[in-house]
Amino acid sequence: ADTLAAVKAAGTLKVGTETAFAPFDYIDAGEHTGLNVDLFAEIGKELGVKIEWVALPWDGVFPALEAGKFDVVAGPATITKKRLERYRFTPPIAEATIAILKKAGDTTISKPEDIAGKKIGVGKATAQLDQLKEFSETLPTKVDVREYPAFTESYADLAAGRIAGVANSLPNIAFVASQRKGTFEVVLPPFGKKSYFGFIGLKDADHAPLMDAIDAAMLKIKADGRMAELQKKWFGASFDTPDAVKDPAF
Amino acid sequence: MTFDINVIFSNLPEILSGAWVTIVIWIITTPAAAVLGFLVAVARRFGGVMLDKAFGIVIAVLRGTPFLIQIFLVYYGGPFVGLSLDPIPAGVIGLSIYGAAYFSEIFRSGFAAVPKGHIEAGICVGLTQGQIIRRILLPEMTMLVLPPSVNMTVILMKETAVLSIITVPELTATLSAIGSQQYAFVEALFVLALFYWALVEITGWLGHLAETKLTRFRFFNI
Amino acid sequence: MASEFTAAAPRQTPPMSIKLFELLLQAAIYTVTISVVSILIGFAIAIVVSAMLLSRQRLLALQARIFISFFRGVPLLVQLLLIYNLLPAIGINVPSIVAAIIGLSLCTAAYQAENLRGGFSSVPAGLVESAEMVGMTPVQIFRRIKAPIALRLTFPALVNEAILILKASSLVSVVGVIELTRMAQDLAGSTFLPLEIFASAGLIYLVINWIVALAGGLVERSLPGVPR
Amino acid sequence: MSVPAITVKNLVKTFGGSTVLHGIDLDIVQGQVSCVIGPSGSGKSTLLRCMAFLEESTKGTITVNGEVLGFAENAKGVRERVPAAVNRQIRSQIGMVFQQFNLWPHMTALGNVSEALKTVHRMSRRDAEERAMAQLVKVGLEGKAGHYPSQLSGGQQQRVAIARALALNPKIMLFDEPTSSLDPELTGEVLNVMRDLAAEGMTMVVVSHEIGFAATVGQQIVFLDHGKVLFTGPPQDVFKRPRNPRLEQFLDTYIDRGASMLL
Amino acid sequence: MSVPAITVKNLVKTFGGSTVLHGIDLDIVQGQVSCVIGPSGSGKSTLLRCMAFLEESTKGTITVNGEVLGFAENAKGVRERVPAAVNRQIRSQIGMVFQQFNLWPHMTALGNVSEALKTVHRMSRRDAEERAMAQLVKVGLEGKAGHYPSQLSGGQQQRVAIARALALNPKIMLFDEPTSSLDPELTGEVLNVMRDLAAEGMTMVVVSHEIGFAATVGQQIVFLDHGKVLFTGPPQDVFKRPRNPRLEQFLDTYIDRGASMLL
Ligand SMILES: Nc1ncnc2c1ncn2[C@@H]1O[C@H](COP(=O)(O)OP(=O)(O)OP(=O)(O)O)[C@@H](O)[C@H]1O
Ligand SMILES: Nc1ncnc2c1ncn2[C@@H]1O[C@H](COP(=O)(O)OP(=O)(O)OP(=O)(O)O)[C@@H](O)[C@H]1O
Ligand SMILES: [Mg+2]
Ligand SMILES: [Mg+2]
Repeated sequence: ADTLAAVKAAGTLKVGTETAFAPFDYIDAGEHTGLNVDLFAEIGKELGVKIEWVALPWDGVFPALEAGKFDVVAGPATITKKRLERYRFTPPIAEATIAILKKAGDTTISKPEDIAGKKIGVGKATAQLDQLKEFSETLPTKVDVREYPAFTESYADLAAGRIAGVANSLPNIAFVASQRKGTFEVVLPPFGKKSYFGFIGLKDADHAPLMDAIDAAMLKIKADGRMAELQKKWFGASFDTPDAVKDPAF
Repeated sequence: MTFDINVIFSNLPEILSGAWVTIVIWIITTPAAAVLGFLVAVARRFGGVMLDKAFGIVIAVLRGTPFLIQIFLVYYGGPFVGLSLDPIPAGVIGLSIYGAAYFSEIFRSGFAAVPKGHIEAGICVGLTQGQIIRRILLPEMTMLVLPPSVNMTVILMKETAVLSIITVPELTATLSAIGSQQYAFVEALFVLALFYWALVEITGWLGHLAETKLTRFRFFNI
Repeated sequence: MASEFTAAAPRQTPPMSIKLFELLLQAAIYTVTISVVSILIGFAIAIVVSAMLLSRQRLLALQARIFISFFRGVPLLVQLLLIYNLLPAIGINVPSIVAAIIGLSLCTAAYQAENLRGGFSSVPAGLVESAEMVGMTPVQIFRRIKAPIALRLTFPALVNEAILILKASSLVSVVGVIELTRMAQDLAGSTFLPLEIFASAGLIYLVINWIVALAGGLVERSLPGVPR
Repeated sequence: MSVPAITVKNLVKTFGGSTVLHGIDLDIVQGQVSCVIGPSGSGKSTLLRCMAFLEESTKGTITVNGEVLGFAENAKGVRERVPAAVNRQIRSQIGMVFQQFNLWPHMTALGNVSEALKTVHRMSRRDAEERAMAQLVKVGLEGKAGHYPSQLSGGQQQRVAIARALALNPKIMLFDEPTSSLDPELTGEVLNVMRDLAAEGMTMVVVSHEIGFAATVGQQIVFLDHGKVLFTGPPQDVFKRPRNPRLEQFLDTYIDRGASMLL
Repeated sequence: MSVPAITVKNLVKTFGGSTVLHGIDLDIVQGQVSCVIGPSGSGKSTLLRCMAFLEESTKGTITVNGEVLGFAENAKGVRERVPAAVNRQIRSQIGMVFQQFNLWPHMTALGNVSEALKTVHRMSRRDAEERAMAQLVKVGLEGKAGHYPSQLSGGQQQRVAIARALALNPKIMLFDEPTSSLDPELTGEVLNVMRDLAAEGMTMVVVSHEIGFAATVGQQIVFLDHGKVLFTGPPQDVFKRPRNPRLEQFLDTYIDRGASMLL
């Protein structure tokens, strides 16, 4: 059946997400907040429906999406070739280009190239891992890449001193650094090929009208400057993102 | 629902290596935990009140907190106090100690179930404490202790998944990586379920075999 | 653009410690409720399943074996996902918390049934015979003779399992219940203070489980002595 | 000799290859005390356990007050299991005191005796305990009602077991060495209790090593050896005119010892 | 009367408030058979168990061949635990047959008897089993060596328990009703075994309800009642001139029954 019709009829769009992905989606002092919340509020206005959030751990999100527990996944996730094979992505909401987080006051790293030969943590099976590896190839001595089940652990190990830095998308680590000022610092500029974050939906025919409608709403939000405003609010800067990513760099 | 069996075949080498790590850790950990737990149970039963109380507290802490949190604190907090272990040794040691806490309780119940008179008979013919434990307590409590021990073995196997948090490349970590790289979560979970189920079945079957072999006698009175 | 990032995102520093701990405690209420209910339901199921396991009727025993094979063999995470995502597909829509309780109860029942089986097999045959001779029905024998003795014999293992389930309840976040562990992960993901937060969560688990273990010890000591 | 309370017909019992009872034929007369004597391992306990269907016989039938217990057997020797409910009904008329007592370790002496009154006879807790207490008084254990079996001496345990069986007022009692752990005084008392019961018409089968006891209380003596009945008859016949050489030999040591008492 | 093998001095034993032994004083003479008689619950088993330090006494001392077992007590009554190794060493001279047998259910009859020979005396499996078998033959159980306790009759279990204790050649034997489950024939045989042992100089303490048995085999009779020793002396004194009214009463029923045997 047509999901868009169903959503309109019910008057609610159900959005699945994981609430441990600051600054996109997280729990701040007990409140569910982040860019996702604000952005979907706008999308809901455009579609004329209310937003209902379903928070699950990332493991549970996709089985539940497939089972129809909700209509779209907020995430967001870096748009990659492999992922596009299975799921459909919305227009980008932010740049996902990678940068380095280091321990505050670490003078041995002042630019991305300084990580050559050092131990750098990164999330296992993430798009950032591929980007880091590619960058490592361009350096005189390779980076000692350490993979973590989640970025949270890599930050912990950075604080513990097992590694010299963490490579992650700039919006994420900028937020980390701002939250733990004395502990972490961001090394600028970002490096590697440009990549983007998008929301995720199902590819099948039933969901096509809904996803098309969401895409249209997001492009409208982007066009009238609301998107840039939100990006400023949550990242401190706005990005220049394409309207669609059909052929990602990774 | 999207279900693409090819995801599994195209990633077979990683899956197999993950499975191998899981099995190796599990096979080292379980006997270590059982033996350690047994020694603790012996110390508590025969080592006087102080030892009993002290171990009681240690066990309460080990049982009382999730293994995930224990290993997270030890591995990521350890370096702050000068304890820096590699992932696999940290995992094996941590999981063995964690399992030992549970095993010790299982053995404690076993010790308590053996009629006092049987131990007294052993004392009277001059068996030492060690001999009484080995020759009387252990065999007599087998029927009672085996099923929960098999349970515990199964639980430890599943707890190995937690070690992914300290970057041990075991099966769950491998599969969830495949899941999130290619967004093939359903397939990954399917393989995971199948693998653990098969291992548990084998364990259960071995447990039954041991039971029939070791408990041919019958309790004729208490 | 780049230089702006370091100064970016001036989120108000959360009113840390107290507020965070409060959130953890609130989540812990879910952990306790779901676990306690599941342990009780699971135990009731386990008694039936263990009786089936030891039944002389092959079919009953086989059914019990299959039950255990599935609910002990398949990871709890997968069981929960199946209950949460597949039951609606066949027309049964269960709220998150019910799915969580169903999953945990069935899983713990499988383990407890095995524990109890060991206990039931260790009840001396003569005690059952003397019960038969005073005319008790099989149900009465089970309730009055076998169960109390088996319970006494297996008690520490049962407490073990109860504590394990309390902790395994962290998995129910996969069906959308924000319990203690999930809350800790969420908070760690926003404050980037994982050590502190996980330590606090660990402490809460410890206190809960300590209470369980203490209560278990009290009950154990109050059970009339079985071994001579 | 009148109606048989229990009829044992061609009873055979084998334990994995070795035959313990070789075709026992026996009538236990209503209202009489029958004593089963015989050497250790001759099959006395097994016979008693078969009579209560605690042991599945290999061949033969047991009839209790005209009803077949355990397995019915037709003329061709084809056996058929009697429904469990019927067995339970028949068994409810039989009480048994076990050689190993088999007291329930998680109940006090009073609990052991009152349990069946509560659960089987559906008596109120109060009534059940009152009746149980009366039984305990009879066996001299009023002071030990609150003790668990593990806190009782051997003889006290045995008396609880006797009280537990008698509390139910069964029509038939099977005693397996009911006085093995009792001192002479108590043995005398138990004997008195049994005499009273006999006078009230209770049918009793008593396995005993104490030949004196058997002779005094029994109206029928059954001598079992190697799983065969070598002699049945009234006590006078056993002691006055022993005709079976094996029985004579068995009793010899006893008479020796009886004599030695007078030294 | 010569050297005492066991000296019991002012032995008191309480179980959670109730006193079971009220200051027992007793000498067990080397090479003699001492029989402990007394009503059920009088504390016979408890006394025996204290002698083997299976039960911790509340007060008083037990001395075995001159060495203090369990707790030493100085003049002021301050008690001090004897080192475990010393206790074990003393205990190795003592063998015990339990009232409830306490056979190990997971070992066959042969296993039960040979176990200590193998593990304690470090005999080879072959030698141990040979010696164990010889003991089993002595108690007439050569045919049951491979049976587990649950497959043995009561009397057979009791004999395995006797064989298990005797296989170790202890200097002192404590028997708790060693013939309670035995028929007269076997009782006679066990009696013979004990006579032989006595002739070889073994010290024995036997708790028995069978007064005839006690009188025949015992050189010293100890009458226990309510946790007190009311009489000690040679059997002739007990039976010929009973002076203690309680003892007289106790024996009365026995003599009644002995007479009844001749009916
Ligand atoms: N653990 C215990 N707790 C409380 N009372 C006990 C305990 N063990 C024994 N008793 C009591 O101590 C007394 C003496 O017991 P003991 O077993 O020594 O008697 P006994 O002389 O051997 O009797 P019997 O001839 O019946 O075996 C009994 O009244 C018994 O109830
Ligand atoms: N489960 C069993 N398996 C094998 N043999 C058994 C089993 N139970 C009993 N027997 C054997 O059957 C025989 C008869 O045993 P039973 O207990 O009937 O003897 P009993 O006449 O009561 O002897 P006692 O006077 O010593 O109690 C014994 O030789 C015993 O070894
Ligand atoms: Mg018998
Ligand atoms: Mg006694």
